[in-house]
Amino acid sequence: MTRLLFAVSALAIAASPAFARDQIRIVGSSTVYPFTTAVAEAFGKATGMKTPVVESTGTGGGFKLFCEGVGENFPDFSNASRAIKKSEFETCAKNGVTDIVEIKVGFDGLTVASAASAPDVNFTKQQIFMALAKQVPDKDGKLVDNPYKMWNEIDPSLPAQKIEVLGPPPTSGTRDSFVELVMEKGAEAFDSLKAMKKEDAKAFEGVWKSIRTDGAYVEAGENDNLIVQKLEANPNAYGIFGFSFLEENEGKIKGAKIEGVAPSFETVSDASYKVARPLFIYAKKQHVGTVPGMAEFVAEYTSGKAMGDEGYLADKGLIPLPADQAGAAADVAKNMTTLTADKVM
Amino acid sequence: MSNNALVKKRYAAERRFKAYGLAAIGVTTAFLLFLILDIAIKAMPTFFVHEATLTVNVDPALIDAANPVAGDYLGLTKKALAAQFPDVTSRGDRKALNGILSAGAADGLQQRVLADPSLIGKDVTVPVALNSGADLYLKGYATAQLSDRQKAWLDALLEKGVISKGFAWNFLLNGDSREPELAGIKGALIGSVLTIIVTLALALPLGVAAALYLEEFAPKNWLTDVIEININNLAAVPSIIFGLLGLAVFLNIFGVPRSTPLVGGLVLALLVLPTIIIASRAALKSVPPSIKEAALGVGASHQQAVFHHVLPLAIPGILTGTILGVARALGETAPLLMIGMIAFIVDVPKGFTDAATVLPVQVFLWSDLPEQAFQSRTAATIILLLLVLFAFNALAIYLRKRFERRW
Amino acid sequence: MPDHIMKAYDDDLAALQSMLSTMGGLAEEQLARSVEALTRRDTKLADIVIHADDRIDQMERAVEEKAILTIAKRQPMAKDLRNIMVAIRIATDLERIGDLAKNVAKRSHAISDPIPRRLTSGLQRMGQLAQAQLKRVLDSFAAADSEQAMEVWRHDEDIDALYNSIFRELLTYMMEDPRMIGACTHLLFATKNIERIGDHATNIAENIYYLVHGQPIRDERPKKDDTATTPFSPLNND
Amino acid sequence: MNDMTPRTIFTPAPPRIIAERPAKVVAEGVNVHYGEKRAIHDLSISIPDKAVSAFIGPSGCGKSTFLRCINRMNDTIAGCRVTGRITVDGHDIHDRNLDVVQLRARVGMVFQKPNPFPKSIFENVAYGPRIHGLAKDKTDLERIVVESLKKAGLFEEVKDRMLQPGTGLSGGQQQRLCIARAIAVNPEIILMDEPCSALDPIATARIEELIHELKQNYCIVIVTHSMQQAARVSDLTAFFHLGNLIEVGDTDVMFTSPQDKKTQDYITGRFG
Repeated sequence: MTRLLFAVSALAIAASPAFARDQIRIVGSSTVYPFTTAVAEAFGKATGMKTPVVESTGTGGGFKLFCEGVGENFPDFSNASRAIKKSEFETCAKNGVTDIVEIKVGFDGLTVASAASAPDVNFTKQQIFMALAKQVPDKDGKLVDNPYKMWNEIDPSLPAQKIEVLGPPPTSGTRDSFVELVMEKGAEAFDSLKAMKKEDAKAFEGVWKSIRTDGAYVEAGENDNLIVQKLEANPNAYGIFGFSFLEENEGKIKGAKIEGVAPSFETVSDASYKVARPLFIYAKKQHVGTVPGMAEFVAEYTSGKAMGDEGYLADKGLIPLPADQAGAAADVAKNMTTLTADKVM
Repeated sequence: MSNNALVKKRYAAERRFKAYGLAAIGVTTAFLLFLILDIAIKAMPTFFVHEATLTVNVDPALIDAANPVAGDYLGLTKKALAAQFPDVTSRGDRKALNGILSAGAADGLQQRVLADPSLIGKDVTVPVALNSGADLYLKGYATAQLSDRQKAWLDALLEKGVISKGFAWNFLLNGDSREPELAGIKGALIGSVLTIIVTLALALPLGVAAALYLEEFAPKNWLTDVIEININNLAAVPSIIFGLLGLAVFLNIFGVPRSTPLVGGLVLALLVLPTIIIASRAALKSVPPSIKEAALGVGASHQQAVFHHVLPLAIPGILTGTILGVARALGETAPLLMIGMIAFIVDVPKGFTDAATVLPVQVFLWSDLPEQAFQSRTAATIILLLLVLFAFNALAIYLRKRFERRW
Repeated sequence: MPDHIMKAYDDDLAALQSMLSTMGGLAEEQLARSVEALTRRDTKLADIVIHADDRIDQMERAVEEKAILTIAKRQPMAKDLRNIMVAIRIATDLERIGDLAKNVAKRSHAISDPIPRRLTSGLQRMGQLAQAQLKRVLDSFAAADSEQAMEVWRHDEDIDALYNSIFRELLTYMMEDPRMIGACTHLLFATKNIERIGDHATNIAENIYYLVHGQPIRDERPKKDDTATTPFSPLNND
Repeated sequence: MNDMTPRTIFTPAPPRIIAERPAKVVAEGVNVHYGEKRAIHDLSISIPDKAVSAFIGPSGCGKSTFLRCINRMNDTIAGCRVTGRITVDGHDIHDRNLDVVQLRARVGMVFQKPNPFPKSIFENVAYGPRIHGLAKDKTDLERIVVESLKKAGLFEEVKDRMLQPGTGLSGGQQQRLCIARAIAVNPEIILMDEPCSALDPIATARIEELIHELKQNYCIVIVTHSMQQAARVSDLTAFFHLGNLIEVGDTDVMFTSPQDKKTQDYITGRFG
């Protein structure tokens, strides 16, 4: 026993200072995770190199780790379901992570879905805002607590159903995207709120970011599979989750039209379905050469058989970039074009 | 008479109490059974898998004998499948037909050829993995992944006897994968074993030493009281805190490699240390003082009395406590989140410093993936984890019974 | 002395004590009656005395049984143990006293001839003296009073002295009138018996001392009965 | 009696046994405190060699406490403080140069409840000699074990099962095993703390017979609750009450004519 303990501690000491890494390490967004892992696996098989380790830490957590420094103890890639923020970019720079390559890999659609047996609906973003915001403007444009209980109170064309929407909790990146893509736009459809945006941007943000807590919106946890299961059981409810889950569970559930467009591969890809966000991977160029396989990995990711319209990532639910953007991404990957400060918002 | 009535009332109360107890046990058992049954039913599809047995011509044009690794084995396999359906000719249909194959369909063939390069140029009959959608369809589950034509092809293959059903060894022998039909728990299982070895190697000696010192040698003063209270409190600290501690200390200060069983074991050792100390102290305390006195009485020193007599007698109790503590560690996910063990790792770890994940984390990861087939893999992994935990608890009970002494 | 924790133990000891005091009373009475029977040569009274001796014998056995039972049951220690041992010994002494009294009473049958009154008066006085000693020693036992018991112990020499004088007197008498030898011999034995009763009383006194102090008397008892050692010469008699 | 003025009464004469045998253990002015509580008041006593001395007294009177002073077993109890002088063969047992482990080898101890180690009979007896290095080799160790078991009168009963656990023996056998274990380290003094209180009368009688035999070679001190036992086995009896040594004397005298009223009351069953 003592000997074993000794061996372990010796190992720990020996391992810490000079640990030569021959395996790519990737951190970041849980939304990008299913795609990056698929690429990692394909990369491992194709090259015979060690399969990269992909950690799901969330976009923010990923950047935190990514930007901590250059060296074997820091990851080589970070997945992100949004573009890097200025503050993150600056932290990176401060820690010596100066050469970052940003590669857009595709889109993720957000869907408002219901059980397959539910009636077809067509929501506008404004209607969704009215259904889910904590406070909505009344006839005079004054903010009041959300009074709507039924969909048809919002608009007579909507079904006479209780408003019941299952969605992710505030900690989720999907939730962030949802409020940005739907709620903000929905709020702007009101004149009074549009005016407010100009006068007091902070207060406006408070309005569209606040989701009602009176039971109409149910925080169903981070696990989208769970929401799918609940929708199957309850045809009156709607759920919010990523497009890949909709696709995988086709037949059980279906996506509602938003602004007249139903979510599908094509509509997201050609940007006619508006509730979609771009996904990125960020590479640490300074590691290229030290950690083997980085260039090959990026090449695999941007290759047609992965990212293309018929690629395996599409099978996994990633919505491919339009041809021009795909070409640009492949160029960036090939040249390892680093991100400059002026490109970061 | 009234006395008699009182007696009757008393018996009635006793019967009622018994009924409540039985009801409570019944409800608990029912819930547990329901849970396990539910998981077991969900897990069923994982344990069996459909494979097509195809005869593949290893075309030397596609497989270079000089460099067999780089050959397009998948292409060969696809060709072999196409040979089954000569009427499928259009490019789109061929693509749809290939869609029933797994991304790892050619893995078996590749292994055979790599092991025996003389096969190049010959016909080889190998099992070919189908993709998870096809497998689910053949098992009778509804799936949206397949078109009606694909379903028809599968039915045809089934009729021809090309498709057979077998035990899903893949699930036990493979590492993680993004393809559900290829994903296995071997990596997580080995990761768990390695992690627990580190945990045990660290927590057991440290815990026992601490317990021995506190119980037998430490002076009783405010300092030891404070230490004791803190150890007891530590046992109740949420496990994620240990993850944060591990991140701050082991990763950032000592630079232990991330995502490895070494750092996972270190963190879990911290987690179970209080449990082991408390259990060990209880075990040491339960050794009758008369045994120690007897040893002191024949002139053993305090240390001899403790190490020759008290500790050996406490070992069953210590082991029981340790096993229960380790079983808890085995089921932990939260602290590992912080130190990067929640990761997609394909390669089965070979040592304490290889990137690895553990069983509960595998459950956590798979449960979040969109593919239907991963849901059943999740359930199967839960079953496996439960089995391991049962085994641990059974071992604890066995040890307790085996070494239980009366004095 | 406080009571025993176990009440029945106290009861056992009290029962012994009361049996002994009954026995003592009986012995006293026997002594008084036997002397009276002899002096008056009242054969009827003598028969009563002879008959009553069985009672004393029975009681001695009862005391012994009770004592043995108490030892077996209670495992007495120290004073309790002495108490029981002493009870057995006192019972033996009392039984002997009873026997001796019976013997004295018997002799009233043997003496058919009238004997001079002055001869019986000595016997009577000795009887009274022995009776007094016996009573005192029994009282001191009841009170566990070793001082009083020692008084008894010291006064035994009075009886011895009286016996000496009666002994000489009877001898002289027998020499003067050989016809009286038979009666006088009987009287001589009777007085000797009473003297022995006195000795038993001193035995009891010694036992009381042991009971109280836990050790035997170390001094020699004053002896005044020198009839066994003094060569007798009637010619020397003055 | 005023508890603050402890005194010891000797039975009428100083104990005969002390005059006859050399004193093995002498205590002078011993006080024992448990924290604030004084458990033994200013105790002085001589314990004769090659004889059995019995300590009697009601529970909590300090007799066991004093017994445990003799091999410094009280050292293991937190908060226990012993003052005064205790000598064994004239050497102060609290002397800095005296190792307590060595002392305990010289002063063996047998406890109230038989407490054999949960090991084999052989190992139980062999343990002491082994840690003290008394045996030259394995055969020597076996000889010591057999001799000790013989001295403890247990050998005949266990010779066929030396490797079976000591805990499997009957209560009386276990206690004799403990005595054998104590003897095995070749002590000069054997302390027995109510050795028969957990045993039936037959087993008790065996132990008493054993004590009687052992006193030829050892100085034996026994604490007992059974006055009959003290009376049966001991040569010297000491009566303790409320931490005071009330009376010491030859056993013969103590149980027939104790001097102190407390002793009298205690041994006749009038308090306790």
